[in-house]
Amino acid sequence: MSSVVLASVSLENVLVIGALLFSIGLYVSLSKRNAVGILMGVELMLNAVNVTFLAFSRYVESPRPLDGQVFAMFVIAIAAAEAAVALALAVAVYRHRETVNIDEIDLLRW
Amino acid sequence: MPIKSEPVEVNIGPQHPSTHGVFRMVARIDGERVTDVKMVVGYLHRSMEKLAEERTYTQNIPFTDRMDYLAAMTGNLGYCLSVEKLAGIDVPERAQYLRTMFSELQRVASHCMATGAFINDCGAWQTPVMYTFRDREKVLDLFEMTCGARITTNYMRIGGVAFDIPDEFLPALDWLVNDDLPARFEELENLIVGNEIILMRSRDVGVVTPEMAINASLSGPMLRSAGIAWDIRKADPYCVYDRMNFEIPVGYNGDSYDRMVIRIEEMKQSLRIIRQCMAELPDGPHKVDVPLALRPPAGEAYSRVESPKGELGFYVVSDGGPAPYRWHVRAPSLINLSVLPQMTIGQSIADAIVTLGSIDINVGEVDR
Amino acid sequence: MPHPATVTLPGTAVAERLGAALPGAVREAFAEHVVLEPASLFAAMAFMRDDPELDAKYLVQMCSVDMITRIDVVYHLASLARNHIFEVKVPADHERPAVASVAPLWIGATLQEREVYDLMGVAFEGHPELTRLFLWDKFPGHPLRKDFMSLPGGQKSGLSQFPKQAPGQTGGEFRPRDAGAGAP
Amino acid sequence: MTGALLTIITDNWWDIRDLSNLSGAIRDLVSDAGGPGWLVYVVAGLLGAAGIVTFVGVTAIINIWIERRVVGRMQSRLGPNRPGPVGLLQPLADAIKLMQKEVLQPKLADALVFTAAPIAFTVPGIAVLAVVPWGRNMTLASLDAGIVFIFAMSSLAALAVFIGGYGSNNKYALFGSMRVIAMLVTYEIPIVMSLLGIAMFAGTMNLDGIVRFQEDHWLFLIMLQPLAFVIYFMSSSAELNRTPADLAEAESEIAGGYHVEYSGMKFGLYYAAELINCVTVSAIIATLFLGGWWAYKLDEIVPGWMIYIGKVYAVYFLFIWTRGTLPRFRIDQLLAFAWKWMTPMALVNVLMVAAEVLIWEETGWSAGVLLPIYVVLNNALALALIVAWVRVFAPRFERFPDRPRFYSTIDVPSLPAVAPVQPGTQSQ
Amino acid sequence: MIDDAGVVVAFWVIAVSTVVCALMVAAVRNLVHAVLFLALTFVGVAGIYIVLAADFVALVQVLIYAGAVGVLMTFAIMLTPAADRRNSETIFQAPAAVLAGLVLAIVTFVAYDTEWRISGRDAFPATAASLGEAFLKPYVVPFEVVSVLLMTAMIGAIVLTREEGDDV
Repeated sequence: MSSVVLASVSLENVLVIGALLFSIGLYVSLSKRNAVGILMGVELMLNAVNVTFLAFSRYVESPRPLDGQVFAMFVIAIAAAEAAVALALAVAVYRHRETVNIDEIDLLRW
Repeated sequence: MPIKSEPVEVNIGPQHPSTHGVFRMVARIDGERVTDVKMVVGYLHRSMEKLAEERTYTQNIPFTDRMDYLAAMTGNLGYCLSVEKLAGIDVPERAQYLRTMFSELQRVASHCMATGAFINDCGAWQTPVMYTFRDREKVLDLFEMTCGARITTNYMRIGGVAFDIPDEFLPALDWLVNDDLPARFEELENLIVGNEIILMRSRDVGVVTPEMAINASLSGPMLRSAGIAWDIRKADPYCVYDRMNFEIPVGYNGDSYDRMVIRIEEMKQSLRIIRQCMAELPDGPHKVDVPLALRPPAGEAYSRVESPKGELGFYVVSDGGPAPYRWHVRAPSLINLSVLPQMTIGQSIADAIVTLGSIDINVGEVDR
Repeated sequence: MPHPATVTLPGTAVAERLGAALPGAVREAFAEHVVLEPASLFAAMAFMRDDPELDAKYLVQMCSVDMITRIDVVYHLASLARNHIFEVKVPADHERPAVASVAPLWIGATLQEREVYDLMGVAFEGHPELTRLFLWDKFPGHPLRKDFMSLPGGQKSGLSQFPKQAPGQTGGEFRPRDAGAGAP
Repeated sequence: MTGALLTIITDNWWDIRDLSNLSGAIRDLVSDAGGPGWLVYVVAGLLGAAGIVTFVGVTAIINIWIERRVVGRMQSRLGPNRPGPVGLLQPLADAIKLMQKEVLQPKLADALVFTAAPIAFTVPGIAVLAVVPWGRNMTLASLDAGIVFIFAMSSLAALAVFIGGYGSNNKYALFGSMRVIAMLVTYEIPIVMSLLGIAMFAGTMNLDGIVRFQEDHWLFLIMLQPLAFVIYFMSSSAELNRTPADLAEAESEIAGGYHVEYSGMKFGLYYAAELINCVTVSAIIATLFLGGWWAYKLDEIVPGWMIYIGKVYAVYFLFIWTRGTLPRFRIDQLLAFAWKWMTPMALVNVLMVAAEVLIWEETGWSAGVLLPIYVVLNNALALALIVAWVRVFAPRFERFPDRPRFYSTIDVPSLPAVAPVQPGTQSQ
Repeated sequence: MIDDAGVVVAFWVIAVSTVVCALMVAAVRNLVHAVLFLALTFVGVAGIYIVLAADFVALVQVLIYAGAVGVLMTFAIMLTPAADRRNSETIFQAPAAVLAGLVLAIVTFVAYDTEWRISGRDAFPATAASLGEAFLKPYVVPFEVVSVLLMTAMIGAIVLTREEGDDV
């Protein structure tokens, strides 16, 4: 098993995983037609950011290493609030337009 | 802009645990609210009224057991009374007392079943049903002691009762009526009627106004719960009811809770009647013999009896032949159902089930 | 104190009360029941229900009887306040029976009229939803009619297939055939 | 090698209460045998998990029997007594029957979700038991945020129920699962609030720490926090959708709830999962409120885990008791009850606890003096709160409202004739 | 540097499965399946947090993301029955993929290029207590602001989806 190369998990490895998650999230949020799909992308991106925060708090030298985790907690809280409002928006739009496909929601006024 | 949720059509029955038999209610619900109710009956239709035209008057008696199979005694009694009225037969004293006693015992058994099933619909999973069924078993054992059958008793004959009561019947009945059942009813009342959740689930559920009750020709506990003091045993006394002093319980606002409380009170009044009957039970023949192929004079007769479900009437038309020309039964369960849509529309689906349980229908009687 | 027993109003009393208000509504009056003209059925029923004297607010029961030449629709009406009951009959044609519906007057009548339509075939005009109550929609014919069994291909009914009298004997006592001692 | 093994279990075989921390003991064993470090955690984890899963499996079987016998006894009937000496083999018979039953799957149900649902429903229930202290050092994973782990696992159940309801593509199932999710989400708040009080008093969220707090201060936390116990018990019985809140599979209403389409062993898993969740909640209540494996002087004599399992079954009896007697709430009554009664009471409880802990920290009096005062204070306050709340807010229900009137003769008021209202046009 | 073999294996297993689940969210056709895979991703990410010695944050992640946001998404889908449930893409699919690839490339290059000041310390001990301290001592203002934000978000969501008829 190529354990020699991967004998240890370095900061770069975790950052790559974070970047991967972020790019998938970006792709999903940009390419999905359904509003809920876009929200999923946004959630993935936020998770990726959290992973990088915690990686830095674990690896990087700093006077207060726990700040990374505090930030991650704030990100989680805000993401939950944002998801709630966004989904409420989607439902409100659905109620007027009978659809949540963003292609069809282009009028500024209805 | 209301949330456009398309109404869902839900089938309650015919194989549904809480519809007391093969009765199907098609409810259109929007979320929890019931918006439309359609009743589908006929799964148990045996066309007894057609069959009765082919059999002699005595052969028709077993039909009356199988109509309201939870109150066979009152079914037999109603039919025998109408034929006796048609043929002008008068029944010996002892038979009349026995008939009164057994129809009151049948009322206790039927109301036990109704109360237990109603609480079960409210959700108390099986516990109160077991208690009420245990009491009902004792009454059925007494039936078995006298006429050999527990449910389809076939006990009454035209002109009296089939068998006289065995010697050990009265002591057993005395124990049941004086020592055992009053305590059981007390227990039932405390366990259930004072229960907060039952109060919450059945207050103001399935409300019937007095005017609507009369207009929809409801009868029995349904009518009395709406606040109308009407009972055939008092209004049109048959057998020896005019010699009994008892009271009829009447509710206030016609909701499921009142119906349940009335049924429990009626059971207590039935015990009172049975005690008086036992005290005044005369000796003498239990039956006047009537020719097997009785040929009543041509004509018609309508007589009615207060069965546990309501006013059970028999309209018999005779053309002088051995078999009735036309034999129609006024089924209280069917007529009490005519007001179900008015009671359930606008309420939640859970309340519709509770309302149906409180009406206490018997599908054998609805479909005949 | 004397228990009140339900008084059965004689047909004549009802007919006279009804005749005064709606002349021509009553076809004839018998001791037990009164026969109404089918045409003025709804008006008569409405009057009987709202009349303070008759006060027939409670429709006890309704059914139909097949009288071979006609089909009688029988109503039992009662007043709970006055504790009296009386019977009303309406004749209808035997082949295509049609009678005005009283469902708009009493809710209780809705299901009972559907039953009469289902089993006897009496069409009730004005009934909110006249469909079969017990049988399925495509059931051929109406079972409670006396001629139901004589449908093409229908079996003979039970008792009526035995001769009412032994051959060659008219009325009087039945004389058993001489069995001839032990003849096979 | 075997010598080392024996040191884990003390000389007298029955007394395994000295089984020190599971992974610690095994680490010595494995390190003696010269294994790599990480292997220790894997082995300890597997052993612990195996122990807990067998406990869960055995309890699920026994509970089926206990529940049916006890509820039978309450209904003055016998309960299962045919198979086995006193019906003991009945759960086995049920299990075998369920196993050999064919597992039906509706044609339009999507397979992935349909099979994932029962598993997703069972796993969180069992996972919580990993955090629970069975004996003095017998905790599989003594997370220092144990209580948050319990919340996390119970919130996963909401998603699992939805998967079940949506997967089986059945109107009743979806209806049932929507009701359950509404209930779970509503009742999560009172649960979190009530356990907050416990964490504040004990000063730690680690379940071991909480038990040690109760041991040091010589009292059960139920005495300090009666209100939290009442709230937690009621909201967890709603969370487990047991009577009086078994809305989901309210047979008399929508027959079957979210597991209506399941049959065979999948339904068996749902049925077992409900029992396991119930045992898990009982275990949590036993640990947090009734002092886990510690019972005054008793745990010197009797092994800790025996006391603990006894307490778990005592709490489990409470759940059976409510299931046996209480009728069911309607969904809107249930949710109103949660918002209008449970959450405010939980908030008041948290404020009370915060004040008391603050006084305890600031004044520095010894616990021996302060805690008895708190016990009396809390109980009195809880009682007062409940009575006041019921008196003020609960709708007016006297015990026997308006007894029916009694007439000796018929008396019918002459009422106006009412024009019959056709259905559908009624009071909308 | 985490060099304990067991943890490394654990990390790679969890990381790969999380990325696969995230890919499934993009690829799977049915929207409800997408939400379920999203929930799985959240749990996977919680696993990564544990490897990075942030156990309290992992538990909160499971509680809030997998528990609440997952259910929120399913409710949103259920409340929009008529909308199409296909997880279909818009015309920006290709440019989105290119952009995502670009971002990935840049971040990985930066990650490997800069030399981070890696500290040699070991994993944190239990973090719950110290996190609590952090929230109430240095970060008390943001903590209060977030609670206000959550309140406004809740009220906003309710106002948006409330109908006239509802009796709140």
